[in-house]
Amino acid sequence: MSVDWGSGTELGELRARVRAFVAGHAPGRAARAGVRSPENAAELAELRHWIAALFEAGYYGADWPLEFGGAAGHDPRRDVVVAEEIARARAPMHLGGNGLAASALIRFGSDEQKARLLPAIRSCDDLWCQLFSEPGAGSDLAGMRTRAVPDGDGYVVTGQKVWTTNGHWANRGYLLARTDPDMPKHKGITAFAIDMDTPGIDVRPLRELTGTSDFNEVFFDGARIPATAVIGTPGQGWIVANASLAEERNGVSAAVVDLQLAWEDLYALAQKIEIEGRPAVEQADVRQRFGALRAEIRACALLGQSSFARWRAGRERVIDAPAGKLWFSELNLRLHEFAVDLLGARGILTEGDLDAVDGGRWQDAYLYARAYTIAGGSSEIMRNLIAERALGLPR
Amino acid sequence: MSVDWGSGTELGELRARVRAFVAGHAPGRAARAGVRSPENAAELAELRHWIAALFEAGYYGADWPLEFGGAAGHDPRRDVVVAEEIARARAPMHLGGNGLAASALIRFGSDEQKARLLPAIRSCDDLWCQLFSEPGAGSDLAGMRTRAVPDGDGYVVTGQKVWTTNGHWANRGYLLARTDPDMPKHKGITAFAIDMDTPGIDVRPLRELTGTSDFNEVFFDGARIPATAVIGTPGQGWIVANASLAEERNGVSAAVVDLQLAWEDLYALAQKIEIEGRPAVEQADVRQRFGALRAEIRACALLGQSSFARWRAGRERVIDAPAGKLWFSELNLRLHEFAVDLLGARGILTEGDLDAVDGGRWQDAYLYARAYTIAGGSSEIMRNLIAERALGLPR
Amino acid sequence: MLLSDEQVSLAEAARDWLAERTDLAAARADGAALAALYSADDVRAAAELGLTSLLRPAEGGTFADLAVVVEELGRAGSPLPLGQAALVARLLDQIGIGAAVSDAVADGSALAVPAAAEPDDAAIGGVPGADGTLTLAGRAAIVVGGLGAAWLLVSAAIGDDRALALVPASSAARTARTTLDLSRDIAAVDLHGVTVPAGDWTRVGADVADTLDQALALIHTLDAVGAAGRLLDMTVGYVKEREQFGRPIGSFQAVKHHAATMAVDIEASRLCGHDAARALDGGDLLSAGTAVAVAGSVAGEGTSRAASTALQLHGGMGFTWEHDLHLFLRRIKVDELVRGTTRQHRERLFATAG
Amino acid sequence: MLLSDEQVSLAEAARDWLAERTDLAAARADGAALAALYSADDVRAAAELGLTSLLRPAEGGTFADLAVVVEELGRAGSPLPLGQAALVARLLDQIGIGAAVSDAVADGSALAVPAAAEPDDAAIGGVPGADGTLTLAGRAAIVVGGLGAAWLLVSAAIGDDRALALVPASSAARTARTTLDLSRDIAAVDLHGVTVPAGDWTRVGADVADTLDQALALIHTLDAVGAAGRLLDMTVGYVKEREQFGRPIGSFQAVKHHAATMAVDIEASRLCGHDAARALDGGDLLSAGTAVAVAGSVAGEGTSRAASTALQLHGGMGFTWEHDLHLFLRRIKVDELVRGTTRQHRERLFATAG
Repeated sequence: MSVDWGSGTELGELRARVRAFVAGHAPGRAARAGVRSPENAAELAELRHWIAALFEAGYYGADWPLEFGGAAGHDPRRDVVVAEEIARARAPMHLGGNGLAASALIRFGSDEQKARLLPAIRSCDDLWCQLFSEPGAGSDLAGMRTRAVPDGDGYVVTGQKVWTTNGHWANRGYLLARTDPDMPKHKGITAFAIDMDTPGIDVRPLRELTGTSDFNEVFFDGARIPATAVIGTPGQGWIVANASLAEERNGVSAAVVDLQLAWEDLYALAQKIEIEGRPAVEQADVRQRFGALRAEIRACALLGQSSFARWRAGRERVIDAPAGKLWFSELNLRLHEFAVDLLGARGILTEGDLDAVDGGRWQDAYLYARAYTIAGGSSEIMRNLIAERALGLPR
Repeated sequence: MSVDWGSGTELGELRARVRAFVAGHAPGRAARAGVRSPENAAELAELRHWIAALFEAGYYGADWPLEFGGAAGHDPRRDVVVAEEIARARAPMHLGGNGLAASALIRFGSDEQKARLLPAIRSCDDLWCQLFSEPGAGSDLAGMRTRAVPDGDGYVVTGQKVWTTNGHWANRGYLLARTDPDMPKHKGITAFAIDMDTPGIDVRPLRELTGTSDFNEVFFDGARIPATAVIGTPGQGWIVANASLAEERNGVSAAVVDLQLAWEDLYALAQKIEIEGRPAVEQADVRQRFGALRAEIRACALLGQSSFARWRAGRERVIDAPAGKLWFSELNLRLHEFAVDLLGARGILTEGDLDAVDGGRWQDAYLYARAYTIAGGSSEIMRNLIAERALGLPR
Repeated sequence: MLLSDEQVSLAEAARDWLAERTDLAAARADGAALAALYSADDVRAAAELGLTSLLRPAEGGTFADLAVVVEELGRAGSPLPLGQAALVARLLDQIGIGAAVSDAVADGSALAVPAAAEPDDAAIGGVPGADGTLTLAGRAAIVVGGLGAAWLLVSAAIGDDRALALVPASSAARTARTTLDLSRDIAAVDLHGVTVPAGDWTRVGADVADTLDQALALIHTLDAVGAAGRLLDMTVGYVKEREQFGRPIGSFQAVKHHAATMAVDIEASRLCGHDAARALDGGDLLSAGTAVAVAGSVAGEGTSRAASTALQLHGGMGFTWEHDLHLFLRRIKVDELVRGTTRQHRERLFATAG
Repeated sequence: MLLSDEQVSLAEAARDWLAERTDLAAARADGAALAALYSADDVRAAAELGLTSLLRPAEGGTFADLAVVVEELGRAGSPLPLGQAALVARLLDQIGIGAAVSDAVADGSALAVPAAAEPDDAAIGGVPGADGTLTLAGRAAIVVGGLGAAWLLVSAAIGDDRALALVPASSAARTARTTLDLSRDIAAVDLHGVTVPAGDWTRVGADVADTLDQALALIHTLDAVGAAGRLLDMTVGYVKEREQFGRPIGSFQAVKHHAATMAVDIEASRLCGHDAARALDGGDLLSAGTAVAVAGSVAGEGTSRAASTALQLHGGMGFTWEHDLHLFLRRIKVDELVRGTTRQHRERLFATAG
């Protein structure tokens, strides 16, 4: 297979070095779709080691302040190359919670917080989980109900979070909670860096429809946290969270690489299987679907690159991020629906069945695909955003 | 071609007789999509003659009161057979305005109105146009703004109607206008049977995007109409109009026949054309589309038949009519988009070009197809209706 | 073409009974044993309601009646292969073998299901012996109800001829399948070397063999229609309750339109499914084959789309293992792919249009 | 990959100029004569703006610049075949024939457009004579700008070789086409028996012939992107103003979502189109061929879908002849079908993936 997907960024020499590094150091990644947690302590240790090595080698954290190990004159395109090459090797990515927390601390944290918390992110001794989503709020982040009530020299937290990746492994939490219930909507929310072993925090694994368990529900029942846990200032949580979320840019190019790999694997599979007694690849409808998907994957890459280039040039538009998210998530769903359908009756067999094609990965990805159209702002929210804020349609 | 589309209704003997009658009497119908007006006086005369013959033979008007020529114990399924056979022969259908007016007069008209107006509908000496739609209202019929102000022994009408089929040929009009501006929305609307040569009525042809001109705008500038023009009672217009609109049931089965004919013609065409040097019908994507469309046409027929059967049994549901309308209009659009695309580069040639395939009928139908998803309640309105009134979702 | 009052009653009775008997939590249990899905008692009770003898000629049973019941099985997410069993009872009566098994199915003391190769696979072969036996070779890759059934009615090919053979399920090598579907018993059945005594098999006309294929395909279509109907109800209920931005999400127009599209897809699928059942009753196999393919095409796309929309509208809630939603979504996908895919149905509709 | 400041200025200049010069009412006139669509003066003025010499190597012109202009031509619904003309000027310079014609195109005293068979049609054949002439046979079924052009650059096949031949348009039998597109001059050009003198034609490498094919395909893609962008603007404007049920229809969520989908489709199509233009500038014809097919596939579907949505959202208003909407919808459909259909682009993307 040698599909020319077009060159993402052109830092060729760096790309070659990263590729060699990944080949030499990365642990394998299970052929499962989406954000998946380590399944056991051994996997977790391997992962910590790998992430720390990436920081050590300067592939991660180069955009950090110099005193915490960043590089002078860092070019953000290097981060894209790193993310793409890790994805291309099917190696594990940076932990989402750690990346998000680091970005919030660097931009809004106190000197004390930075000194205390950033080194352990570099070494991956700390594992962070993100505590944003709530069962009652979903795509309506402003409707958040978890409260952190000021009490003496600290806060008492009560409420519930959900969809907490790595919650059961994490020792640190990046929490959003409402500190002032009288302020409307997204005002009155504060960001915190908390210890997950604080009494009153209960982490319960949540199983997804795929059967795997990568997320958690986190219950706060009067958990007392110190005032020093506040990131930024009280009431600034919405700004802190949005700024760190907006920095999740490298994810797009990695996600595109995942799509490319899936397309290539499916194309290889289509060479082998038959439909109505003829090779699948001789059927015009199959060829058309592959051709269309190849084009759509390339378009996805271009949406990501354009958005990235606009951001670097200070010309980012409201449409950029939601358009990329919509395009990726719906394309990913279409691709995996096609994969399952392509297999015909064999398409029903899943992991564990002796005859399951490719160990059931296509079925797993098909089921998981809807996560992307729901999480991180559903497709409906993305379309609202584009219509109201990019096209100016009335609310 | 002999596709088994399933038998619509089983009145076989009647079907054979109607088929022979249509073959013997019907004028040809131009291969144009949709509701089309006679193009000249000769065509109009031919049409009047044909409609009158259908009444004379008892194929139309059998559901009318006995004293106006109706048949005792009329079975509505006969109307379906008649409509299907006329469509199958590609002969002109009953004039929509005449059918609608007759239905309103029979249910709500005074004895005087019936005696005066119904015979001329049978003989087709009168031509009616429907004056419901307004440029400002569209799918929001309740937002109607044309006013009929009580004035002495009559009303003075001011306002504008649009999408008036046959407006330029019609001598009678079936008008809805607001007689009481203080009543909310659909209350305060009254139905009228008016003379189109009343001073103050100006009919201007409206050209559609297809380039043909079958509709009109009708301007009322202080047109004075008598109180005897009211159908039913003042303020009852909404009920009158809805009752007569609901009787447009036979249209569905005729529309399905149109789809079947289009599918069969396109299938025949696909036998002749090549794609990439091979017969189009050997391409699996083409086969798949034809197969899917055949199924969807059959589903359309079943939606219509089920709705009809429910109506006869007094078990009609809110979902029935909008589901059929949605399914038909979107399927019709898909079919004709497919037709144009199937032709490749030749698909751009239209009526008048020597190389245009089938005289450009596919392009004409492709352009016209959006009329069905807009007129008579847009697809958006149909979905609102289903969601709110059939599924009970909150407004 | 509307359901008769009797059919409406039948549907309601089946729905009530299934709602009480179906334990969806069992489907979620890890390595759910078949025993957890249903019991011999469930089968007997279903038989008492007449659900396994619905198609027997002597009972005046029709595919139109069966359609009503199968839709309810899908709606309930039931593990019981009652449509398949009723079909076997009918075919046994029709071809005059296995009277005792047919009676056993009808009284609920045993289950029997058809075992046939998937449409794209090689047919199961049969070699007649001099002593009147039939020796089978080949495999039915996907047999719904295959583990729980005591008997299999095998659809086999003897050269160009077709045959049906009744074999004790224990004589075949059965393997539990791991599939998307968590709510049904699905097995692979290997019939290599199984010898069927004289009297337990017979050559059949293409009409009988086709009826088996078409009825099996239709059972999956109608099952999906029922399952999709359940998802619509769940979705409508959810979007009425769930609030975002201070309003029930069911009041947002885009949500309404998605729900309306689901309702229309399901209604069209249901009508095509019931039409195909009536066509099977009509006995003209060409018409029936077309009607079954129409139903498979319309419902294959329509019910899967409805399931996908249901998941989207449930948001994160529907993404959890504990929510029933995915059980129906999975089941619908399996219904779409087995006994004829949407693609195969469409190919048939094209190929038979000439 | 963002537009440079110069490109943004170029786009704005072209947009302003085209808005002033383009008379969409003329497109609606019955039996609109070509003369009504544009004048020699329009061509001269376009040349003065540099729009016909954009691609000449000596000017440092790039396909990336051309992309910006072609998008504006589509947005304006302009009848001027400036992309085609600029392409001819570039190719003439590159292959070293017709210098005078190239200059004439660049200074706006004449128009020249490519004449090539549609991808699925038989190629135009050329037979070299002993005296250095080339005699043509065959037909270009669809030549955009064919009636208004003074010169045609014919893409011909000499056996397995490719050639380009410059012929006076008057020497070919040209017929005005009646097409969906009302805003452009489209002709059928019959070249049977046309003899091209030595010096006015030359054999070319596959690279040159492919560049012509790919650039022509891309011009239509970018034209459709511009036209769809115009439809988006029209639609957004309309749904903000138009009220139903007492609210602007643009406040209804389903309308918003349709408009958002249009915007995303158009943005993706635009990015793919500009990427393909850069790939053509890059000079690697394999990469360029893929990028052009990517753009054709994404924009072919995306712009037609956007046009269809625009019409739906305009309701009855967009259904009238007098509204500009259908002019763009028609033009987009023509852009989708000529010089490679969406289907052909996808086949190419599949076939070249190996």
